[in-house]
Amino acid sequence: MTQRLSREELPRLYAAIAQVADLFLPVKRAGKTNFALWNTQTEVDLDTLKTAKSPKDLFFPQCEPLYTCDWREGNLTVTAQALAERDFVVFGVRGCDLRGLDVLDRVFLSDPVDSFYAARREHGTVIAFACREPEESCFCRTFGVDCAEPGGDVTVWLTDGTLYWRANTPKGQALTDRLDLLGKTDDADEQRLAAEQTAAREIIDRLPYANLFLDGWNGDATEARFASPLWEKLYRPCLACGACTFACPTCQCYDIRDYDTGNGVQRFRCWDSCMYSDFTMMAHGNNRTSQMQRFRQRFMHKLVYFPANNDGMYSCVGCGRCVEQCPSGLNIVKVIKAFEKEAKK
Amino acid sequence: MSGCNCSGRDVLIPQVGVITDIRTETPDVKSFRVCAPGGGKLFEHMPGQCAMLCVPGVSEGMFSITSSPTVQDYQEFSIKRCGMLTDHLHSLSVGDQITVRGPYGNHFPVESELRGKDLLFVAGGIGLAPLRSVIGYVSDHRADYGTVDILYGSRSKEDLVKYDEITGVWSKADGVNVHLTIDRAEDGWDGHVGFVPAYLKELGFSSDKTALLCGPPIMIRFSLETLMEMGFSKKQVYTTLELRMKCGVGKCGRCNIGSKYVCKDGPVFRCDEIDALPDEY
Amino acid sequence: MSIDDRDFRPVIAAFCCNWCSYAGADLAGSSRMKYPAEVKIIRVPCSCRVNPMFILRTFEKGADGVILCGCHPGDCHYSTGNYYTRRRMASLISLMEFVGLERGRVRVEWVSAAEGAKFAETMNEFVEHIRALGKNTRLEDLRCKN
Amino acid sequence: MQELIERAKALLADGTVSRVLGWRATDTPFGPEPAFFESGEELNEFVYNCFCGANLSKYLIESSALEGKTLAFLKPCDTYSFNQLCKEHRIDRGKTYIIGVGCKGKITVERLHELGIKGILDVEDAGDTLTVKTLYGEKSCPYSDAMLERCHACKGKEHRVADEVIGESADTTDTDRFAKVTELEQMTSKERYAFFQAELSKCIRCNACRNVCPVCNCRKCVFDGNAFDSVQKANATEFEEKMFHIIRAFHVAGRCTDCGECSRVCPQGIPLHLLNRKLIKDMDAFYGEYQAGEDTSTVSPLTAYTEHDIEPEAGKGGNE
Repeated sequence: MTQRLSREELPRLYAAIAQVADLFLPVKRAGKTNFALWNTQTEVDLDTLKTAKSPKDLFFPQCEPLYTCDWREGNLTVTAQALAERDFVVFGVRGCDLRGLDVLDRVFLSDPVDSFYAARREHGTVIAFACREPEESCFCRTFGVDCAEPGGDVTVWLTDGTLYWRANTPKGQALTDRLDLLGKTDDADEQRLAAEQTAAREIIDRLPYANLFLDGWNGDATEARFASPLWEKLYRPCLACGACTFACPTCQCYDIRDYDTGNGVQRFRCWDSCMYSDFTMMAHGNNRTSQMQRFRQRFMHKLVYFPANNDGMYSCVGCGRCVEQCPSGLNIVKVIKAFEKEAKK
Repeated sequence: MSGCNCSGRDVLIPQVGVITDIRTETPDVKSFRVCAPGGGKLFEHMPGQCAMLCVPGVSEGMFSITSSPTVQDYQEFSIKRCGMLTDHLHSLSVGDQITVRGPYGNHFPVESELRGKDLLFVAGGIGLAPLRSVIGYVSDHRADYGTVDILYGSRSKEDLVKYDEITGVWSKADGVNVHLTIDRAEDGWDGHVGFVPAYLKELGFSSDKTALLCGPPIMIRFSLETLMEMGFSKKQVYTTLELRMKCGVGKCGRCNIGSKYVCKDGPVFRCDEIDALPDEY
Repeated sequence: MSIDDRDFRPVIAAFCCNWCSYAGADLAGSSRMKYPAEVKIIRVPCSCRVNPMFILRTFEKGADGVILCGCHPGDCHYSTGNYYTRRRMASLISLMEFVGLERGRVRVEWVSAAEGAKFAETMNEFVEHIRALGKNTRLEDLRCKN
Repeated sequence: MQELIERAKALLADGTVSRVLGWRATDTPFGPEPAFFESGEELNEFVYNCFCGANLSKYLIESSALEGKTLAFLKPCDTYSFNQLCKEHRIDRGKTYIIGVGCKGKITVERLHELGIKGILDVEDAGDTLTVKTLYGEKSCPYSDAMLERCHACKGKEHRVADEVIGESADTTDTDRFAKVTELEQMTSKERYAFFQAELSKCIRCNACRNVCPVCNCRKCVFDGNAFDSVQKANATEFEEKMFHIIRAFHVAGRCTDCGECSRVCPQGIPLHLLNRKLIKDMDAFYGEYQAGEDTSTVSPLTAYTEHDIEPEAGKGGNE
């Protein structure tokens, strides 16, 4: 059942949700919009289509402690970090980023379950936000994401004057039940909503990347793609930074490190990037010594290795952040197109 | 298995282990026995599996479990000194505590494919570590397997890991043949001299055996070639891979080659499986 | 001033060059001149051995103030080391203030081996200054505060 | 542009150079990528337009190790970085052939986004104005509104080094490059702290600023590897955000040419150039004006001294 709320009432909605749980939503701070905890002072920004960082760090933080070791009376003691216990709501997750969470679920919720991630997933309610004005870097449809009908525990649509709200899951319904400011919709609302969705999908048809297809990319393509000479040409501008991996909603490689606090050792994990030269470095050497190999690994993982292990699901969601943020103008679209062009030759 | 969260403990959270015995095997290899603080083994494992050992504040690394699963009271790790962590481990003494998590990875198929087969172990240097676990297991379940040949080589006599056990126990066991070799001749050594692959060729084993191969990458490469020449098929040869690992459970991404994660889907691979992987190990 | 402030005992790290300032500190000690126990001396071969990382990491690990002491310009044991220190620290201190560190949390003083009294005086004054500034909250690592 | 391509083809053909470093056109008009070209045929993909902001000097470090000369197209400001790298012996001048290209300021699509222009399909450069075709209709804006930050503080239209120059350049300076630094200095210490706290807390430690910086070219960076327990891959605490950026800026002090690449590439839009400019402004005031990369011989202020330099207390970050 779809419900509605006038756009002016949004601050009241935020306050009402914040009564129930911690509310995270896109907030503009120092010129950039990222997900942050809401309070009455925050500058909520729903106009920016994509947050600079994906919301993955609400479930898989860039840095999180795992446990602490200390020596008590000569005995080594390991104290595990407590799991998330507070409920939270993430408002405004786009369809692509939501798919990103599905990808992360495949990694972290598969056996053996990562309990830190699982606890956050359990306590988090995701309110997905339908796109109205997709942008030039978007290519979510290539991966089967419908940005006009993104799913999530709750889906919201925002038109010029109205917010439409629909609970999709028991978790979403539970949240909805605790909010009393949502109103009923009528037929006119339904029609308006349908028209909005149609309009958004029509824009998708006209995007520069509307005709991006994944022919030839799948779990069986390892040999042909791996050995291609194209990589040697594609990787050249790569600076070996981690901008693409950290912006990406699906990249999940991490590092585990120790920090000596002076009265114990804190072990934490933090995001890592397969683009870094020391990513696979170990005592007896490095099995990926060139940036070409590392560059190849990233895209092979997203488009070949991951689908091979996950029933054909790609580890890219078409959010286009790499398109916008790579300092050298590299991105997954270029890789896909280069192979497409090669195949046509 | 390791995926069980019933204890409420995440797989990344280690247990405390106490070092109960340290034996100097060679100038740069020591074997460490590790127990739970209250005594007894920290966990059950299968031959070929690994565990993450960590000196808090120093580093953490994946090591093969050298002891056989049939040993009841401890796990043993033979560790070669070659980096920051192993340096530190070598400086520890009996009674020191470290953290351990595991066991991780798959294991040699001792209960399935290897059963009833004649086994040929080919090891070089510290490569004996994972194989010793299998040798121990096979010795304790002798009736389930055919003949056992152990070909083991190292740089010199003093670099032979577990020399006492090899000469004292293994070579005296029924149906077990031990062949030792060292790279260069030296005083007090009347055994074979030469590299492992060459000795393998010289010995010329029949190709109906199943080979388990472990050692430095270069030795593995040439031994594998020799085995192929001798008529072995890749399906008869098992080996182990080693890559940088952090999580041990196939999530952190660094040991990923092709669609496999060496920490979870390996370290034991049949050679035909390795052929299917991209050439990046 | 609240009771907390009065009780505040700052942690001060003093990087002292081996040839002049460390000897100066030694002289202060052997001449029984008093300077606060809050000052922890770290001996370095030359004041120019101290790179910005040292100073930042000292704050990270809980220092409230850092003072760098070297030979008087012109008297460096290695001839020119402290001339470079002087230029580097002018830029570094300015940059650290620019990003919001309070003025005076990092200081450079020239103390010769004969200046035991100057050493003690400088330390007394510096500790008072840091006590007045209060705890270092702008450049601390919270993990080290438990 | 055609002139550049023809010239590059000629130099490749007569064997003067073995490869060409320039920009390659890609599927979007605003996303040219730095590229090496090794044949005349490949050069057909060469592009030079208002989006070619990337400073190519750093790529010449790796090509210095290759056989033969590399032809590089450098904008006036890029030549400063090039000089600096020659001075530090990271580039072998003898293995390069520099063609100075004309520049009238470079623009970025990110600026257009900030101006509220969304769904960009094509950008047409009509001199002083830009016409932007978008999914949501045609928009336009003054050229200078879409310019990179660094172009508002242009270093001038002259190439500091070039074997030949093709095309006209313009000085696009329209602000005092230290204006923002001065503004911050006049704030209180607390306000400055709040400003940088907000900016630096966006940092995701992707290392783009470090990796793009021409003079950040240590073989092994202190922030990589396992040696330091506090210097990690991620900012675990607010301290580490500041640590990274203070060290990064200080390490290039006296060598930074103010090319502005760090701010251009930051995916979180942190004005990193402010830290570098603060250092430049101070050093100018303390030791006399100095522009890194202006030539290959002048000694940088931090590797020199005089007996009567000002004392460290003179270094003031701004008001208290």
